[in-house]
Amino acid sequence: MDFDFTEDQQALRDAVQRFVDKDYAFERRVQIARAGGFDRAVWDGLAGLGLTALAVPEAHGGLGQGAVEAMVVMEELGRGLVMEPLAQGALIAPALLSKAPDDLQAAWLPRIAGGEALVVLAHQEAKSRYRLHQVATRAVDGRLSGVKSLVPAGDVADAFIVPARVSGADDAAEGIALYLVERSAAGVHTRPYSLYDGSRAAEVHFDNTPARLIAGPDRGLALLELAADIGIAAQAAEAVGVMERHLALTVDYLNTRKQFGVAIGSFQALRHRTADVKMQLELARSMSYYATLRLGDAPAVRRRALSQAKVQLGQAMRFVGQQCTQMHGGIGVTDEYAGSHYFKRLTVMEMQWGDSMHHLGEVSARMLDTAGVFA
Amino acid sequence: MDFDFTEDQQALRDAVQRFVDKDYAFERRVQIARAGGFDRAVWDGLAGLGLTALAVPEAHGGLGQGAVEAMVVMEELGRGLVMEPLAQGALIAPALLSKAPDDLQAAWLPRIAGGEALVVLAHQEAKSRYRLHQVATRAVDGRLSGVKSLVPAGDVADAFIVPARVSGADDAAEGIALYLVERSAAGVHTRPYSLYDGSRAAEVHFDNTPARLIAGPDRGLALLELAADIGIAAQAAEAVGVMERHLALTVDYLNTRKQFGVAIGSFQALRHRTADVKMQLELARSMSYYATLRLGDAPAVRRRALSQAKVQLGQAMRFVGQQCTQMHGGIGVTDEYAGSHYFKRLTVMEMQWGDSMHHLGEVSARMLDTAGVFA
Amino acid sequence: MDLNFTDAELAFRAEVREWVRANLPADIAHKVRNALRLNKDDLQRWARILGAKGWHGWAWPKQFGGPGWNAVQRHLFEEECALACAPRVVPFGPVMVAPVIMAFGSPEQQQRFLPGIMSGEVWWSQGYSEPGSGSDLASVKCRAERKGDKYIVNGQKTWTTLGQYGDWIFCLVRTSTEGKPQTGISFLLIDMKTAGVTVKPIIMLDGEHEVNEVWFDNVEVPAENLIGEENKGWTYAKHLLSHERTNIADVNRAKRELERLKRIAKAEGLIDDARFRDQIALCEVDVVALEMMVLRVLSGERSGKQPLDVAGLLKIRGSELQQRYTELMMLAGGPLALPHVHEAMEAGWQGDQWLGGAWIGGATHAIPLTGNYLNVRKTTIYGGSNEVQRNIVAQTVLG
Amino acid sequence: MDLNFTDAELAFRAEVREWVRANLPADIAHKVRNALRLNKDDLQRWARILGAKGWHGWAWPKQFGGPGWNAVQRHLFEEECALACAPRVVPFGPVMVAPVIMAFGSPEQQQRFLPGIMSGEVWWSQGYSEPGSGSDLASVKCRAERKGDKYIVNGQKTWTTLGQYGDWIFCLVRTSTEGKPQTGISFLLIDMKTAGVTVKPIIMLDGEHEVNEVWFDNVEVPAENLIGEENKGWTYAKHLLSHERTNIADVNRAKRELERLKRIAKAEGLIDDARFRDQIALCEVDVVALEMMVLRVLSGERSGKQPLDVAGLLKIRGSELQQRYTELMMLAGGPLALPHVHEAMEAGWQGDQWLGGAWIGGATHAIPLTGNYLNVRKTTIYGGSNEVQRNIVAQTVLG
Repeated sequence: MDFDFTEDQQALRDAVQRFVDKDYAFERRVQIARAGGFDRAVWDGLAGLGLTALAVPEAHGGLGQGAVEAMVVMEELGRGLVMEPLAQGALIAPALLSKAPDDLQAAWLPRIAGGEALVVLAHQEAKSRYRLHQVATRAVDGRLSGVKSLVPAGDVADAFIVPARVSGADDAAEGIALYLVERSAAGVHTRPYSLYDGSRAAEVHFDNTPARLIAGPDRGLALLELAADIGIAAQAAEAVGVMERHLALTVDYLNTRKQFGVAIGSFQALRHRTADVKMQLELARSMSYYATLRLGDAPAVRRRALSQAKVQLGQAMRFVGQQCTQMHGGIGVTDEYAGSHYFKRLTVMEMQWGDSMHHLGEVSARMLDTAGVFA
Repeated sequence: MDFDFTEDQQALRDAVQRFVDKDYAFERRVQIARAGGFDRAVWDGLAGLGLTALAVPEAHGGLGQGAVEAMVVMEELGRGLVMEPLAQGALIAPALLSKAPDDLQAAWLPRIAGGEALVVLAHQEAKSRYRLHQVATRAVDGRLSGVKSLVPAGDVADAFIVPARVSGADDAAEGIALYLVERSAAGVHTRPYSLYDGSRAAEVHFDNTPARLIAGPDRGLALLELAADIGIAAQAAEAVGVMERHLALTVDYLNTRKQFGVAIGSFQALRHRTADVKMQLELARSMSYYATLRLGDAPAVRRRALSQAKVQLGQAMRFVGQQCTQMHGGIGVTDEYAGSHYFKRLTVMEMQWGDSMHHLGEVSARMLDTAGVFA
Repeated sequence: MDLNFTDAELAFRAEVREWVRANLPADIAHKVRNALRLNKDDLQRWARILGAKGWHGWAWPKQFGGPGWNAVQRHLFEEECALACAPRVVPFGPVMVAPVIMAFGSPEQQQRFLPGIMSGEVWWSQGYSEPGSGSDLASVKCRAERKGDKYIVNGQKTWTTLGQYGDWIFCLVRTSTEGKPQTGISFLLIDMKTAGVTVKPIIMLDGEHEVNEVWFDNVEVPAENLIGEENKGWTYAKHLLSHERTNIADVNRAKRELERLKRIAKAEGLIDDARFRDQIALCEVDVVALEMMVLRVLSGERSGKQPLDVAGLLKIRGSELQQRYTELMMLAGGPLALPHVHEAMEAGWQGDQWLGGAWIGGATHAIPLTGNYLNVRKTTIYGGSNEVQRNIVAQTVLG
Repeated sequence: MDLNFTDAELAFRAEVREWVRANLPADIAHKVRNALRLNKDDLQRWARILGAKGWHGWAWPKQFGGPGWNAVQRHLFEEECALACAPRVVPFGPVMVAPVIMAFGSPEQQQRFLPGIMSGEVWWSQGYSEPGSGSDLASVKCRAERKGDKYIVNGQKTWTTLGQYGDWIFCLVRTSTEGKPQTGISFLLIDMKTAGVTVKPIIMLDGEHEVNEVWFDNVEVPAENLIGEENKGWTYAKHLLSHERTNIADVNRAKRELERLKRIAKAEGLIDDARFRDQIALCEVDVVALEMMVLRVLSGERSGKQPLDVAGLLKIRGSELQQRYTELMMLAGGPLALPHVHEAMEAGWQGDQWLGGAWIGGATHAIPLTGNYLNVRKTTIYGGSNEVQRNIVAQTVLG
């Protein structure tokens, strides 16, 4: 039982922090958002730091780092509201592709590590909400047809990892396989848009599109669930960074802004609310650690832990975002002010990978007689 | 649409208030609670004010007053934490007995009006929680066998109104009839105890006990539901009185008690919490009016409204009780201080006639497409 | 005590309902029902329709050309408009400045300004807040110096809602720096087309242009545009603020929006999800309780017997309820509510640039949900933040 | 970073577990498991059993006869005791006064007092709070006047938990009225059998006698019982307060009680009721998050690398969580939890005066639920109210 960071991990944190401070200041982020929410130079910069290689096995030119390093990185990216989909391209994609046939691994993992290839998961569908097993996209003879929504950077990604159904009804737990599809393949159409947090996503349409099998229906859903859990853990860390900075902005504001002749940070009602925000932040950080440290466990333990984490994080994101916004008064709800973008990021994140209500249902369904971290 | 009280109603309120102030001061109440929670002299005093006659039809020697007058009375009894079961004996019993055969009406209603007879509903069973249709007590050839729990003043009441099953499984909606049973009847055994609010209740055991039919299985459950709704409305009004006084005690305390050299009522965190308590009180009062004014409506409308009221009241009772207690600090959790008894009364009330979760389920099940008072 | 409306009140309601349904343009109602973007034309068209009927100033007494309705009638009118999906009347003219002109304006000012407000022709804006003033409205810095028969105005106002469409603006200006901050404030009406008036947009967090900064650079205002006496403006402003809060609970809108929430939950297959349905049921209870509180206030206002001083409670509860149901709508929309497509907020948007329909999965209900959620964060901040409201409520309870 | 305990830690845990299970009397565990009334004998029996093993002062360093465990070991010991349903050790001796005596007492005092604390023979009480002091502990009024080799103590202490059993009491007393309130306070150990000491019960809202008033009427205390220097008592008290909060989150108990909540929900047929089950699930998440926060603190304490100053957060969260699960247990009990039968809180109560069994429907689990709920209202008030804790947290965040 040990929650200290190693010196290497601290150095990694410092490096990412420096990059974010220098190359992702708020004004720069505004430009990137206006230009569509994805910037290739930023991606190259992240790759230059070695972040795209982080989770790629050393055998394929990566750094073979673990979940704790990923957590450190995501916290810092969160602090800077970095929109480029690093968790997708550098954590989820390598984790899934490491389970692919050797030739696929050899073809893609080195390019992911080097930052040349951006591969993202394309799993959301119009009717699926947060149900991973709800898959209407069909695979027939290795060719896919269907529509995936909200695919991160979907119109600039080089390839997609696509859950598609080889058998069964749209909501059957069985019959889901994972495929790799190149964006340049026949029958792929994309249409980009921004999300409310400024990040870039796309509808991706497959029309009898040729695809390579990553994992058959015997383990497709299990891998998809693993991907979602990696996503939740990464997002938890990211959210901690977002919330920590949102609180810091708020503290600055409360100690600066004067009303009725005094700094509003002297009003006890706001002081107590600040304490409550700090509480949510520290609970969230605790659960971010928990999510990360449970990622390698057996699926039943892992899934329960990750849902517990998302419930706590979801509550924290909503409370911290709303209260930090409220404590700013009018300025907090303007586009011009950085704080509102932290709030929007938290708002969007709560609805990614399942909202608090969804995961409360998961926790409820997976509850044991015992309780606690080692239940 | 009119929420003013008439002069008569105001006079009634004043009379009850005077009685409570004079004959039910806190010290007196402590004595009554120590002596078991029911005082015959108090009951006679309430009868002397005409309160036991309030809801009895004029034809049977009563005052034939309506739900608004009952609300006014219950608010004032709540303010004084009166434990004697007036809602049971003077509101529910007359309402149910008015539906009984003529000879039963003639035998009991005048005595209820005059305060000579205390008749209470004995419906709670060990397995029923808040489900009115869960009735294990059986009626065979007009003789009852079974156990009822938590019967208000059950060992001093003169008679009981008892839901008993003539057919069907214990949880069947059909097959429930209402009977009148005298406490002196063969096979009746009672065992009294106090509830946590100091009031008196009892287990009541029926062993092949002779009973008179009030209403057959064609309308037994419907009448029981009506009784529960009368109980909820009366309790809502009572709770408003309890909460109003609990808030008043708290305001006194906050403005008197000094800490760090100033009255603690000057601390903004406590001021805002006081505002939140006031909010809950006024929402509760609004829903108390609503409950009372919907009592005469068709069952579907009435039941939905009363469940809505209980959800709001339940939340209010919990919040007001807990926060007023907290704001008092240590003194608030001592037996010696009146405030703790207001808290305990609120705690017990939330679990009578169905708690907030139970009634939220009812509201959810009865929800319409439209919303609001006139939905 | 009686929960039901009288026959006369019911007849009044039926008359209003019939008229609103016959006269509210369907295209405008469609936008309101689906929370799409309303433009100036939408708002002004409806204002003129109301004006032609004499109802744009529905709370006005007869002597100034209003219908002379009592509190209950006004509530019924507002409810019918809300449930029929009429836009909220832009309040700055008929609800905010008009009562001040009626109470404190000269007969000439009343004749000059009130008809244009009632008819819906003249669009008024509010010039109260200033940068840094927040809930401390008396800290007015915008100066007006008397020079002959004119005031020369210099300074800045902010958070001016829909000021980009404004013809006139009523302003609190500082005419004296002596004494307490409240004593040197005057109430001035300013033609926004005057030289030196500049309106600059403030873009809100939902990406919409709803509020503005208004700058005054040596703006010349005829002295006849001063309401009442110089340096007495704070008195008039307080009068206005008391009017501003009458309908602050906005419970009629809550009723309409709760219906919308249920429609969305149905479309998303959530209406039978016990967990989500419970949250709707809790809102349902909150709406009934709030409506009952509003009705108690109306009843007390009408009879004068039990006046209830609960404006602060209504503001707090109404705004928090609005935020909650808007949040639930967004959560119901789920992932489909996340894309931000500015033009999709326009009615009739066909989404032709999208693959497969006007919105992901054809779920057009999801289009405005996140934007709506972000937008209403302001409601616990403006009009006296909920923190200030709690201060006020605590004052009435604790002294 | 590693969530798992080391092999050495696991071995330590196993050793503790085996010992506790072998030595904790079953009758005592039964009472704790079912939240029944513990008497003096129960508490002192367990204290002596721990004392005989040298674990009654489980947090003591080796030099004073303790086991010298690190923060993680102490936590594991506390967890094993809690999960095995051992009573909480009465903290006033081993956890509160002992560290003060170790840090500031003379060698003579250490030799005189520490063995009796470790062995569990001598029962200590706390004399900090006074009537009216509340969270303002420095407002000490209880006087101690030096007369020769004695102090003469006059005044009153209150909220003295389990003081009715006390042999000794450690007190903050006022020895000077000069300067700031904090500077005239001394730390005095008083034999409660001394003439002039009177203990009066305070009955709490659950009807139980748990706390007391302690009165001092010209009580003669040998000067050798003064800890450290006269007028330096506040320094020692702060040291004590920092120790008091180590286990304040009480998360181990929360884990045990959540299991009890699930047992009760099962017995009441509520465990599969989605609405109630969701509330348990929310508690479940809260427990994990709180436990992780506690583990973070322990890890930081052990390594000294990332000390976390979150005592206030732990106190707030721990107490609110305790109130919530206790509330849920009461709600699960429902109507059956409402009767208040004082003698039913005794283990082995047969309920012979009842019809049909020991409790309504045989639901003996319901007996203590409302009493438990009422009892824990104190936890957000004592030990520095949660309002004071929020002040402290805000100070660290906002300055």
